[in-house]
Amino acid sequence: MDNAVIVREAHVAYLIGLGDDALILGQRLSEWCGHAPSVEVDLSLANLGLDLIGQGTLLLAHAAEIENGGRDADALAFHRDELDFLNCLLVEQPNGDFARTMARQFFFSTFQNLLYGALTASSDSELAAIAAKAVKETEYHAGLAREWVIRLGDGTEESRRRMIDGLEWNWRFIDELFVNDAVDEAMIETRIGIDRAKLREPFDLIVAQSLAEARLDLPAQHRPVTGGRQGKHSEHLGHLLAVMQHIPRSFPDARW
Amino acid sequence: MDNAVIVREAHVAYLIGLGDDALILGQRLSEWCGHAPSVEVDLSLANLGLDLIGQGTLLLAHAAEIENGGRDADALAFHRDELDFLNCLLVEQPNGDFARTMARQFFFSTFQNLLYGALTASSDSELAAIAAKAVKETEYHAGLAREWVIRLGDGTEESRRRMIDGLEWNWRFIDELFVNDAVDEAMIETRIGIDRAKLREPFDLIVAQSLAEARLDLPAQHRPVTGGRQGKHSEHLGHLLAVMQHIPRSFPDARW
Amino acid sequence: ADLVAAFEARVAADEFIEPKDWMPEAYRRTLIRQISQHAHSEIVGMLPEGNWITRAPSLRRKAILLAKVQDEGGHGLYLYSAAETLGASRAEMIDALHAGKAKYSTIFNYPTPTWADIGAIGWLVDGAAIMNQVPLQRTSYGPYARAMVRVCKEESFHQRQGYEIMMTLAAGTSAQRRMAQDALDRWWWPALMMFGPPDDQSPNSEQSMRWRIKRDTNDELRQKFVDATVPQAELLGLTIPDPDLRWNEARGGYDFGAIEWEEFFAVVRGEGPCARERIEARRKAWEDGAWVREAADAYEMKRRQRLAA
Amino acid sequence: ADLVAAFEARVAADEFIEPKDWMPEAYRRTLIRQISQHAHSEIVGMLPEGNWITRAPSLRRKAILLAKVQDEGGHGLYLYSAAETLGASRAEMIDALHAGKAKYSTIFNYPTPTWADIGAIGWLVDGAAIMNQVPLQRTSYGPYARAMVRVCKEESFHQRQGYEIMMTLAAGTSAQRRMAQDALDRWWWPALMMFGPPDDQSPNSEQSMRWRIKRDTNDELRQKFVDATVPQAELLGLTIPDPDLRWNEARGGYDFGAIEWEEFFAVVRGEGPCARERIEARRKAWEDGAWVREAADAYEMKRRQRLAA
Repeated sequence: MDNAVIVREAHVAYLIGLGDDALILGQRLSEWCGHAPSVEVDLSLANLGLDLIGQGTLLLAHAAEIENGGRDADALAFHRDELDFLNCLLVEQPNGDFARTMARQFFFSTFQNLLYGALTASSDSELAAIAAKAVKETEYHAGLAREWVIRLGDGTEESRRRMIDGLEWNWRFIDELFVNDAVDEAMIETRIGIDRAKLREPFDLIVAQSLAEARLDLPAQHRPVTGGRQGKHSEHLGHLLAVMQHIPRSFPDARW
Repeated sequence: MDNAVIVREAHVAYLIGLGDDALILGQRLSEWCGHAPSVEVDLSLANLGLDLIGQGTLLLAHAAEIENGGRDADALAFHRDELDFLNCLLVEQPNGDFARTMARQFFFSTFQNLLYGALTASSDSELAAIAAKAVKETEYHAGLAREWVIRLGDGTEESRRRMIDGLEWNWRFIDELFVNDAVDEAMIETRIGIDRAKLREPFDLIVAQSLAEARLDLPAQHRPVTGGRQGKHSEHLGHLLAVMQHIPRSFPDARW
Repeated sequence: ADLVAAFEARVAADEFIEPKDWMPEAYRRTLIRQISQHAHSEIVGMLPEGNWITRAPSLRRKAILLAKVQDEGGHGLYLYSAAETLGASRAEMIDALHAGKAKYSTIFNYPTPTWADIGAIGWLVDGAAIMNQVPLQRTSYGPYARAMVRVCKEESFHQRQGYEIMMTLAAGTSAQRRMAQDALDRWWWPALMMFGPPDDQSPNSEQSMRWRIKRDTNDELRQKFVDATVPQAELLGLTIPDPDLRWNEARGGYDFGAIEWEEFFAVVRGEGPCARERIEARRKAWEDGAWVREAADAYEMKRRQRLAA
Repeated sequence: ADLVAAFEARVAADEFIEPKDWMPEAYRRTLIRQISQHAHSEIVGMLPEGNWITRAPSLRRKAILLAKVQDEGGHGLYLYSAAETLGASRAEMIDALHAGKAKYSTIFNYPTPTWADIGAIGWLVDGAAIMNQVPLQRTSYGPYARAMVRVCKEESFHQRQGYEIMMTLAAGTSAQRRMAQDALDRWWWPALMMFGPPDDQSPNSEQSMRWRIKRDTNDELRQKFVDATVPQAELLGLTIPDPDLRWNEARGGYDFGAIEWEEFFAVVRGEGPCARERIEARRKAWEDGAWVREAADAYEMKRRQRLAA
C-alpha cells in the first residue's frame, strides 16, 4: 500500500476511535434518562449525553467523509460489528450506581477535555473545528463531574464509600487512554493527531487535586485493562450494541 | 381466500403463538443463569428454561413446516419483528425478583400444563405428539413453581410480602391466557386446537388451592391487560428481542 | 365575602392572580392539584419515550428524542415551581405521586412497544396536550400561565417532530407503514380520552371555567382535536380506527364513535396497562437516588460551615 | 508416624483414601483447597459463558449452551460435596470465595465479547481442563476421583461442542472466520497459563505428586495440550498467535514461545480483566438471594413442626 492510503486508513480509524468514545458514552448516559436521583440530575446527564452524541455524530460523519466509501455516520454507528468499534474500554463500562457513573465521567471528561484542547491545533481543519466546539462542552462536563466527585467524596459516609468504589472500579481502564498505538503514531507524524502520552501529566494533576479536595485517596495500582481501541472489548459493549443497533439491523432497507 | 388457506394460516399462527409463549419464557428464565439464589435453584431454572426452549423449537419448526414458505424455526425466532410475535404478555414480563419470577412461572406453567394436556387430543398428530411430551415437562414445572409459591408465601415475613407482590404484579396478564380469538375459533372448529375458556375453571381451582396452602389471598381484581397474542406487546418484549436477535440480525448470511 | 367578590371580579376581567394576592382556598387547592398533576405528567411522561432513547434508529432521531425528553423534565421543573408559589412543597408533591395519591395524565400508562409510538406520541399526545394547554396560557393564575407559554412553545415543536416521524414511516417500507398504522390504532382512543370525561360527567369543570383555570370544556377541546387531526391522518395515508368517523357538513366538524369510558375510568383508578411499571420506575429512581440527595445536602452544609468558620 | 507411613504406603499402592480413613492434616488441607478451588471455578465459570445464553445465534446453540452451563453448576455441586466429606462447610467455602480469599481458575477472569469465545472456551479451556482432570480420575482421594470421572465425561463432550462451533465459524463467512481467529488470539495464552506456573516455580507440586493428588507436572500437561491443540488449529485453518511455535522433531513435540508469567501472577492476585465483575456478580447473586434461602429454611422448619405436632 502506498503511504497516502496508509495515512488515510489511519486517519479514518483515528476519527472512528474518537467518535466511538463519544457515542458509546453518550449512549450509556442516555440509559439514565428518567431514572436519575433527581429531575435536575436527570437533565444534566441528558445534557452531557446530548453533547457526546453530537460529538460522536460529527466525528463519525467526518470519518465517513475521509473514508469516502459510501458509508455515513449512521452506517458506522448502527451497521458496524463489535470488533470494529474502536472506543476505549472506560466508556463502555456499565453505569453502575451514580458514583460509578460520575467517577467514569470525571476521568473521561477530564481526559477528553485535554485531548480536544490539543486537537484544536490539528492539521485536519475539520477535526480542529469539531475539537474547538467540543472543548467547551467537555470543560463543562469535566467540571460538573469533578463537583460530583467532591460532593460525594466529602458528603456522607455512604456517598464516600460509594465514590471510593466508583473510582476504584474505573481506575483499571485509565492507562488505556494515554497509550499511543500505531494509528496514533501515524496521526502524530501527520499532525492530524496528538501525543496522548503528553496528556497524562496534566490529567494526573487534575485528578490528584480533585481527589484531595474530595478528601479521597488515589485508587490503588491495578494491572491496566486495555484492548478496546484495538476492537477487543469487555463483555459490556456487545449488550450495549444489541440494544443500540437492533432496529436499524432489523430493518436494513428503512430510512428513519 | 379459500377456506383451506384460511385454516392453514390460522394453523400457522396458532403454532407460532404456542411456540412464542414457550420460547420467550425460556429466554426470560435463561437470564437467571449464574445469578440465582443458590446453585440448586440456578440449575432448576435452567432446567425449566431448557424444556421451554425445546418446546418452542419444536412448535416453531412445526409452524414453519405447515407454512411451507422456506422459513425454519430459527428464521421465526430470530428474523421476525415484534409485531409478529404472538406470545401472551405474561411470558415477556421481566424476571423481577425471584418471587415475581416464580409467581409468573406458577401461573404460566399451570395454564400451559392444562393446555398441553388438552392438546394431546389434537387432530394435528404432530402437535398432539409435541403436547404429549411437553405435558410431562410442564407438570413438573407447575409443581416446582407451586412449591416455591407455598414456600415463599409461608416462609418469612419478607418472602411473604414479596410473593404477594409477585402474584399481584402478574395477575393483570392472566385473563389473556383464557380468551379465544379468531385463530382459536378456527382451530377449535378443525379440532387442531382447544377451547381456552374451558381451562379457566381447573386453573382457578389449582390457584385457589395453592394460595390457600401458601396462606395467601387471591390478588385483587385488575382490569385485564391484553394484546400480546395480537402482536400488541408491552414495552419489555422489544428489549428481549434486541438481545435475542442481535447476532443473527447482524450476520444475516451466516450459519451457526 | 368582599375578598371573594374582588377576586372574582379580577378573574372575570382577565387579570392575573399572583402568589402574594389573596385567593379562595378552593382556588388554591384546585390549582395545586391541577399544576402538580401536570408536573407529574411531564415527569412520568419521560418514561414511555425514554424507553426508546437507547434504541432510536438513527443518530439524529436519538439526539432529538433525548432533547425532547429533557424538555419534558424541564417542564416538570417549572410546573413544580409554579405549584410551590401556592405553598405546596415539592417533596410532598412527589410523595403523593409515589404513594399513588396524586394523579398524572392517563395517557402515560400506555406502552411504547415500537418506534412508531414515538411518532404517535409526538403527533397525537403532544397534539392533544397543546389543545389543552394553549388556553392555559391565559389561565387566571400568573405563574401557571407564564409556565404554560414556555411549555406550549416547546410542545408545538415536539408535535411537529412527532408528525415528521410519522411522515417518514408512512412514506417508508411496508414494515414501517404497518408500524405507523399499528401505533395510530393503539393511540387514537387514549388520545381522545386525554381531554377528560364528557362534559356532563365532569363535575369540577364549571367552577374551573368560572375561575378561568379552564377556558374550554372537555368536549369542545376534544372536537377541536379530532377536527385538526383527521386531515393529518389522511395526509399520512393512515386510517383512523373508528368506523363511525365521518364529516358532518351541518356542524362543520367530524362525528366520531363512542369512547370506552369504562377504560378511561379504570386507567384513572390506576389500572392502566403500565401503571404499575410507571410508579415503580419513579419510586425506584427516587429511592435509589436518596443517598445522592442526602450527600449533596450534607456536603452543602459542610461547605457553608467551612465558609462561616 | 505409623499412621503416616501406612497412609503413604496405601497412596503409593494407588489405593483410594476414603472420608473415614485417617489422613495427614496437610493432605486434608491441600485437598480442601484444591477441590473447593475447583468447585469455585465451575461456579464462576458459569458467568463468561452465561453471558451468551440470551444471545446465542440459533435455537440449537442456545439449548446446548444452557445445558452446558447447567452441567458446570452440577460439577460445582458435586465438587462442593466432595470437599464437604473432608469437613469443609459449603457456607465457609462460599464466604471465602466472596471475600476474595479462595481462588478460582485464572481463565474465568477473561471476557467473552463475541460468540466465537463460546467456541474457544469449549475447545481450549475445556480442552485444557480435561488435560488437567483426566489424571485426577486416579487421584488418591476417593470422592474427588469419583467426582472427576463424571466431570471428565461431560467436559470432553463440551470440548467437542466447542470445537464444532469453531469449525462452523472457520467454515463460515469472512466475518465469522475473523471472529474465530480473534477468539483464538485472545484465549491461546491464557489457556496455556491454566496449567499453572512452570515446574521450577511451583512449590507445592512435589508433595502433591507424592500424595497422588497430582499425577503430572504443570509443564508436562502444558506440553501435552500444545501438542494436541496445534493440529486442531491447523485443521480449522486458524493461526496460533505464537511466532515461536514450531515442531521439534528431536523431542517429538512443539516448541513454543515464552509465556508472560507476569500477567498470570497479576491475574492470580485478582487483577484479571474481569475479576471485579466476576466476584461482584457472585456476591450480588448470593446477597440478592439471601431472603429466598432464609424463606426456604423457615418454611422447612414450620413444615417439620407441623408434622411433629
